[in-house]
Amino acid sequence: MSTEHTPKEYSIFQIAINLTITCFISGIIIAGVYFISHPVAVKNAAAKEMETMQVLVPEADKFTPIEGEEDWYAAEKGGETIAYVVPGETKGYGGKIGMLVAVNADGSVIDYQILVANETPGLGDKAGKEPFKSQIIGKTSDHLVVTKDASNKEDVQAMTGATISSKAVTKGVKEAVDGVVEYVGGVK
Amino acid sequence: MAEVKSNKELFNVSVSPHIRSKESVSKIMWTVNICLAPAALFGAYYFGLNAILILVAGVVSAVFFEWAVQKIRKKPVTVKDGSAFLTGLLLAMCLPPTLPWWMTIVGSFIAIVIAKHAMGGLGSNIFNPAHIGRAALMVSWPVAMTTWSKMTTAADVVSSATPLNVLKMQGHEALIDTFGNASNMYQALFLGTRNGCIGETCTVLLVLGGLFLIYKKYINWQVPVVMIGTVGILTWIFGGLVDPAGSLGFFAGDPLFHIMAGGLIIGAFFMATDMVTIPMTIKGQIIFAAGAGVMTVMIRLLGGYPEGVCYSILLMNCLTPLIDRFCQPKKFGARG
Amino acid sequence: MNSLWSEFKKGIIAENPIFVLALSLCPALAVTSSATTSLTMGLSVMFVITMNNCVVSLIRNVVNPKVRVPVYITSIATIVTVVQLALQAYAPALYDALGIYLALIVVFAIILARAESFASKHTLIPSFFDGLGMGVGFCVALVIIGVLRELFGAGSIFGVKLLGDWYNAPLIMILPAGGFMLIGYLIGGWKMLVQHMEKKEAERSEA
Amino acid sequence: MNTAIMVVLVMTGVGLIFGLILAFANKAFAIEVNPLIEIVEEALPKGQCGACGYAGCAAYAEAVVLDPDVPPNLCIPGKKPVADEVAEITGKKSAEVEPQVAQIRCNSGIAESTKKYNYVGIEDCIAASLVQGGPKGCQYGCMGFGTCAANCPFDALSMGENGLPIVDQKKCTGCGKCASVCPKHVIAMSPIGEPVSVLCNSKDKGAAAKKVCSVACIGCGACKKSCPYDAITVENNLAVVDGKICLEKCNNPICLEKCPTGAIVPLTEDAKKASVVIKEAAAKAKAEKAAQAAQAKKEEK
Amino acid sequence: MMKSFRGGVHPNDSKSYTASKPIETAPLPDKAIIPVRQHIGAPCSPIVAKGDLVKKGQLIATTDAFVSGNVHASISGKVIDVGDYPHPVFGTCLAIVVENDGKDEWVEGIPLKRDWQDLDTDSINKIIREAGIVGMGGATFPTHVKMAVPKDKKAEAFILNAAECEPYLTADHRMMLEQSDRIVTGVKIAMKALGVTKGYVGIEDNKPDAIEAMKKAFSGTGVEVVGLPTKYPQGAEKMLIKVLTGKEVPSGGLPLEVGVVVANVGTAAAICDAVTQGLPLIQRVTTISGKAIKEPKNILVRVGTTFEDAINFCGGFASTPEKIISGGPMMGMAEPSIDLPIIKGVSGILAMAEGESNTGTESSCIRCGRCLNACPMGLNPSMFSILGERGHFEEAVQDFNLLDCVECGSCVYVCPAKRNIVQYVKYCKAQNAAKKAAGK
Amino acid sequence: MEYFTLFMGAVVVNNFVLTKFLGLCIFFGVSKNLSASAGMGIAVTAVMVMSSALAWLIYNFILLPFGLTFMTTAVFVLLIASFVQLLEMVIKKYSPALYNMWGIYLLLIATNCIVLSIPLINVESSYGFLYSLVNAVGSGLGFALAIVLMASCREKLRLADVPKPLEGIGIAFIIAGMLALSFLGFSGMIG
Ligand SMILES: Cc1cc2nc3c(=O)[nH]c(=O)nc-3n(C[C@H](O)[C@H](O)[C@H](O)COP(=O)(O)O)c2cc1C
Ligand SMILES: Cc1cc2nc3c(=O)[nH]c(=O)nc-3n(C[C@H](O)[C@H](O)[C@H](O)COP(=O)(O)O)c2cc1C
Ligand SMILES: Cc1cc2nc3c(=O)[nH]c(=O)nc-3n(C[C@H](O)[C@H](O)[C@H](O)COP(=O)(O)O)c2cc1C
Ligand SMILES: Cc1cc2nc3c(=O)[nH]c(=O)nc-3n(C[C@H](O)[C@H](O)[C@H](O)CO)c2cc1C
Ligand code: SF4
Ligand code: SF4
Ligand code: SF4
Ligand code: SF4
Ligand code: FES
Repeated sequence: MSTEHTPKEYSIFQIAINLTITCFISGIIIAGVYFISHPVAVKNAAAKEMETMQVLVPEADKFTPIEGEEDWYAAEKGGETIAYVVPGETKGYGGKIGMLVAVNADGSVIDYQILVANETPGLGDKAGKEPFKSQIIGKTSDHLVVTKDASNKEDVQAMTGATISSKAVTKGVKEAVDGVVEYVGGVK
Repeated sequence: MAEVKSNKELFNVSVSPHIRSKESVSKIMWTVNICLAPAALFGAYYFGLNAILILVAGVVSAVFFEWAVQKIRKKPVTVKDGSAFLTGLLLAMCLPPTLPWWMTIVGSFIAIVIAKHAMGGLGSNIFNPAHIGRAALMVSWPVAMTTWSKMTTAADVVSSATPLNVLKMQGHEALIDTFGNASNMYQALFLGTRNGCIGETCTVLLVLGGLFLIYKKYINWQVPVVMIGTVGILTWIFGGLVDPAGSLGFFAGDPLFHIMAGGLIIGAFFMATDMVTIPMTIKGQIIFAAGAGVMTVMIRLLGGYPEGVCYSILLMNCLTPLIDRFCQPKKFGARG
Repeated sequence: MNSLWSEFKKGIIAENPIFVLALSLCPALAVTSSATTSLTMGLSVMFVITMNNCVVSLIRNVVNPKVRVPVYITSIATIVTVVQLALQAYAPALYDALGIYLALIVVFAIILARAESFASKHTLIPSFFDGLGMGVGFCVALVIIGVLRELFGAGSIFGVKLLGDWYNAPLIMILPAGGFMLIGYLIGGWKMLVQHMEKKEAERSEA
Repeated sequence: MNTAIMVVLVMTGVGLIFGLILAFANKAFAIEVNPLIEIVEEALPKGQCGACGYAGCAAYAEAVVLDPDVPPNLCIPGKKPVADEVAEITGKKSAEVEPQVAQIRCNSGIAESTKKYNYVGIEDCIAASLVQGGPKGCQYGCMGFGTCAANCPFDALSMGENGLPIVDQKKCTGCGKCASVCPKHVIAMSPIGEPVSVLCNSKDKGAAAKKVCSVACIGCGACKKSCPYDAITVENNLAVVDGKICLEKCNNPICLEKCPTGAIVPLTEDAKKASVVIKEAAAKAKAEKAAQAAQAKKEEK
Repeated sequence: MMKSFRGGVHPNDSKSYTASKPIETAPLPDKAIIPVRQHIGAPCSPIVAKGDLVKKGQLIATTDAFVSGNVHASISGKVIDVGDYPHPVFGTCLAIVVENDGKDEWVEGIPLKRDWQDLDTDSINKIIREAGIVGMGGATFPTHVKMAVPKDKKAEAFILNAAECEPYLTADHRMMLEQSDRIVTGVKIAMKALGVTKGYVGIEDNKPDAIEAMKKAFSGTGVEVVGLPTKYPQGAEKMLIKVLTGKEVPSGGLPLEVGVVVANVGTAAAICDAVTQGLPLIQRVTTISGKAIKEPKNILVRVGTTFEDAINFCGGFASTPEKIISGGPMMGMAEPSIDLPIIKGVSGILAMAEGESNTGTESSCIRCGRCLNACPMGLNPSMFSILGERGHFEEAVQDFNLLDCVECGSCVYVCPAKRNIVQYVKYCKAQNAAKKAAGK
Repeated sequence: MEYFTLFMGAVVVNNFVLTKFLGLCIFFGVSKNLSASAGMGIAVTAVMVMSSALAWLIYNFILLPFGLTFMTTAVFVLLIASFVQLLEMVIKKYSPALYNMWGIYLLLIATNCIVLSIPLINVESSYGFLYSLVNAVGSGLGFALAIVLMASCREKLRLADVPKPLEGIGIAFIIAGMLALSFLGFSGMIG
């Protein structure tokens, strides 16, 4: 929709250079902003992760990355490892659910937090909240199974209308717990 | 307009033909209402007070919304033709008997105002209004829509889930257990003494109503036969494969159960036959019914919901304009 | 001055990018299940569109028509990337909430459309107001949708609980289906509003 | 720092590569299109009314750009500004476009006309006209089912209480769509501001016309005789006013007073006023004459 | 069981009013209004002027156009006017008005005696043309045109259309009972002219006496008399051909494409009169019926007699009629008055009492598909009404074969929403024709 | 089987238009008539597959190794815009008939969410090359399905007495809502 009425002729070079210059300038701008913002972003992200872990394991005073296992942390209190914070991932009703799970050395769940999820608000997203959460806390791998039988008090009761999310979250936590148990060497 | 009152001295002049059959839209609609009535009354009796409340709320609100929309749009009010009554009735019949009555009203608002009149009113809607209403309630309040009361009238069918739900979650054996034995189960399904939506349980009354409609030629027999047949055959073949208690192999399904459970009978006789939302030619209707049958089975066996009739009909409704396009009647004297 | 005001105003009501022009509809559904994300997205787009209009109106005479579209898109992409980087660094929570749609601002048709149909023909000042108006219109539309969906679907606005526990929120409002239908009716309502205003305008000019 | 340099490098590289590809493609795949078409289309009012004689605005845009014989002023709704713009874009000369509005050449509402039969059927003029010519007594008159109003792309017509369409002169662009759909050809396009017109379409002989309609033009020619500027012609038992002549010359519409049935009607405020004056004068003259006659009689006695 | 055609409807046939009434001859009118156009095709021009004296059977209007039908005086007397008069089909039409002189004299030369066996095809066709014979089944298509088989086509069979599927009408029925000789001779002549040996007579099985009579009359002629299932529009020629021969006339084609010529009972009788006695077509049998008629009758009436005269002969009105129809109730035209002349194609006049004819109030189509199932032409009538309502007539023509519609009215009859489909069809056809004309 | 699940999931269960709100501009803009929308569906699929392939290569061989992932958006959009423009020129030159059919939509594709988001999702989820392509084909066909259904519904409603203010885009949204409601029937079926 250019306003000139007669099309002009341009050489290949003219056209190409036009876009190149634009991109060059764009690159400079992006690079500049990146240069300033990137360190901040990295710092914030790290701080946030620490914060999350602190919430999960409030007693801990330090979190140290565990070597060999990506994104695993050992929660330490006074230099002693009291728990492990490990990432978990499963597939729920609305797709991927990512979470952080804090596991005791004895293989019981301390707490967990859902970081990324696309579960239905009001239904599946209750899996990260009470009262569902308190069902999971304290359980060990054996009892991290979802049941719909109301009389079964041992296992995890499915949330009404959101069995899929219940199962998914429970499975994610269970896998994290199993991982920790294996890492620690089968401590029971 | 220039229309002066018709003048007795002058003759009426219109284009031929000058005689018409006695069928009318309201006659058809009210007949369908009457054919549904026995099953609805049974539901009211069997499920008790709240069910009655839902039925009344559904019908009254549907009629009211239709009246209100037509008043607001300054169109001739046609609530007397019974189509809104029918939509309200069908909607209510497809709701669980424990639902709070006001949710029914929300459902009929969506059915009448959004699904029917936003698209231009009777005859223009693409989707089955009652099913849109039900599907909307289903996503809005999934918990309320899938909560079933414990039955009080018949002592031995105490269960808080619908048979299909039990089948999906616990398997066929558990299902039969809830009824005691297999013949008890079929009897309950046939007579309607089981858990389920208000109007969908009583197979025998629904079939009788449907047969009357077929006799009156208000619906084509092919539609319910093909839809029910497809579901029967497919569940027979594949039904055993997905039992939660472990695969039972091919041809191990329970077609009779699948046919009478859930909303298939009411769906096949009364909702897959809603002429407004299905293809016009017989050929198209058979495609529609077969497709709806396949979808029903897919949803029941593979999907997240225990019951699939409502969604299968809606999904086929989406395809109806396309089917209509490709299934025009064969014209007389077409070459080749 | 008057004409600048009208450049600004048209984008808000008479040529509202969402309700009237029906451009950039994806975010209108995807990020509007809460009022907060709607507002953030609205402001981001407002920033991008205004900035881009300015940039385009400045460079319009040196851009070769053969590569006009790629050049404009580069400009948009740069601005969006800057926003992305900034949000990631300074408001990570919002960055997460907007998800992939933040990146998709690049392709929101309304931005390129304004660049092509307005900024590339006008000078800086009108382009700025055009962009701002369109951006505000976009933002207003998003916030309206977001507020309604959050209010009905969760009983709150901007996360503040307004309706009490008695309110049994219908989930449909925050799901695709309800979003589509709500916007459908809002578009209808907007049309009536625009017509009403035009009538008023006509009456006024007559009087 | 490294990353930053890479950013610039990659961006520039990408720009260079795509730039080169596009530039090269531009040469290799160049074809001629006339960019003017789009520009012209942009300038048209997009009523898609077809008044230009083409299948819509885009079709006219294409024709006017590509065909040197197509004049730039065919868009009637656009009036002069659009014609000028199109002319400028295409480099053609823009002739004057005559501003026109629709005029309903039948003044016979429900009260003034007779009915042939009770029509039962589709409320549409074209459909009704297929049924024994339509229910109106006069076979030339407006049937009042409003097909013209329903087809006006600019919403300028509405149906009045008496069953005749009313033209909103402000909205009417003169596109002529209504005239083309009216099965009775009752609507004519006439110059804006025409002071008087014969609002009748009947080609029936006087007596026949009079029988079915109380405001019919009976073709008596009284108006024609009275008009000092020869603006009126009578053909097929129907008087037709040439509005342009009246507009230019006449400010004393004497014809109004001469019509025995009132088929000739003042349209503008001025004409209405003038008509009142004329009528009053005529009445006065008549009264005077009568008085004189009475006087004379008296005197005779 | 007879093969049937797809679709069709079963309206109440209402034939009992007149089925058992023998044909009565109506008195001559005081003046006959004879329109110059009583057929499909070119109008004739008058060849007499006001004041001329004419005799019965005298040619008074003619034309050179091939597709047309000569017009003859139906009574003897004086031409008192040549001018525009109301017409049952065209609204108004140029007509020649003859004042009866009461003598009822034939013009010179007729009746004559002629042995049809001696005549060849061309001379038979010439006689038919001169006699002004047009189809009396209602369509009034000039019969000589139909009989003229083009070189590249060959007729294989002749079909006598005696279905009379329209409710109320019994004229053909009575003719078959009372005038079988004329019909048989007419059919034989037509078959000779066409050079065919195969003939069929198709009669709906609600007229067993007529089937009986025809079987008797046609015995030994090689003409097969077939009782057909009673179903409207059994008498539509394409349906009739399909049922009798199993062949489908292609869309847009003429019966001759499947080697068939169809003619109505009245047409056959007229051919007989013309060929054996030289009589032109000046009278016809028609049914006057309907609840508002005092004494419904089948009458033999001269062309040009007004509806009013014919009705008066049947005792006048029993009650104020709501609607006057020329032809049957399914395809006939509603008329605004009874000051209309009976023309060659008027097979019946119906006066409908209040409530007898019922058109209902139109509401929106509910897509019930009844019209699709009723349409004998295999069309989708609901789309005609919907597209017509929105003005998309081109789409109706191109995508939905609107032009194949024969306007039989079956779809309208069954429609529960009382859609005026036939009117929409006419509307679309008219618009389409106008558009085509404008395009040329 | 994995590919099949991914494919079916993208076509119906997680239909991008009806559950993820992507590509709505074309979905509403070009669904007024059936043939145009079918053409558009094919065009989108084609562009999506080709640009997915290119984008995957660029990402995995340039951006990822050099740690430039934050520039993905900018590079991809430039890639798509140029690619689409190139395609437009080629088609215009060699098949004017094809160009007349969907040339006008090509520019729309360049600024369409779905075309950009599929490559983005592919690389973000670290899909392999073939997996990315299957995802692109599935998503494209899902888009085509949705737009064809939409167009057939809108063609039907063109003849209906839809309330004036809702005519056009408004009613299209309402239909889309109902389509989305119907497609919920597939939920939980795959993945
Ligand atoms: C709109 C909608 C959203 C849903 N969201 C979820 C969800 O987030 N998580 C979930 O487990 N189930 C969800 N469901 C329900 C499942 O599809 C399925 O019905 C349920 O998991 C069955 O479990 P129940 O036995 O607890 O009812 C949703 C259903 C609908 C209609
Ligand atoms: C729907 C329809 C019904 C018809 N019914 C009859 C009928 O009952 N009897 C009849 O003679 N012709 C009927 N016709 C006319 C025939 O199609 C055909 O024109 C006629 O048989 C030809 O003979 P004719 O030219 O001698 O009239 C009908 C036509 C149509 C379209
Ligand atoms: C323009 C035209 C040409 C016709 N030509 C022939 C013809 O050559 N031979 C023939 O047998 N019938 C011919 N017909 C007659 C039709 O086939 C048919 O008999 C007539 O239209 C009346 O049929 P109906 O009463 O069923 O409508 C012609 C009809 C029309 C309108
Ligand atoms: C046989 C038959 C079945 C019907 N089924 C339904 C139905 O399932 N849901 C509904 O809302 N209306 C139904 N109707 C009523 C009517 O068609 C409905 O209100 C329209 O869909 C509204 O336009 C039915 C009508 C008939 C005659
Ligand atoms: S005579 Fe003239 S004014 Fe009267 S109805 Fe006919 S056209 Fe109209
Ligand atoms: S002017 Fe013509 S189209 Fe308009 S209402 Fe009168 S007859 Fe109908
Ligand atoms: S009138 Fe036309 S569309 Fe209707 S049934 Fe008869 S042939 Fe078919
Ligand atoms: S019979 Fe009437 S209501 Fe039924 S589909 Fe046909 S037109 Fe529509
Ligand atoms: S905003 Fe997503 S396609 Fe336009």
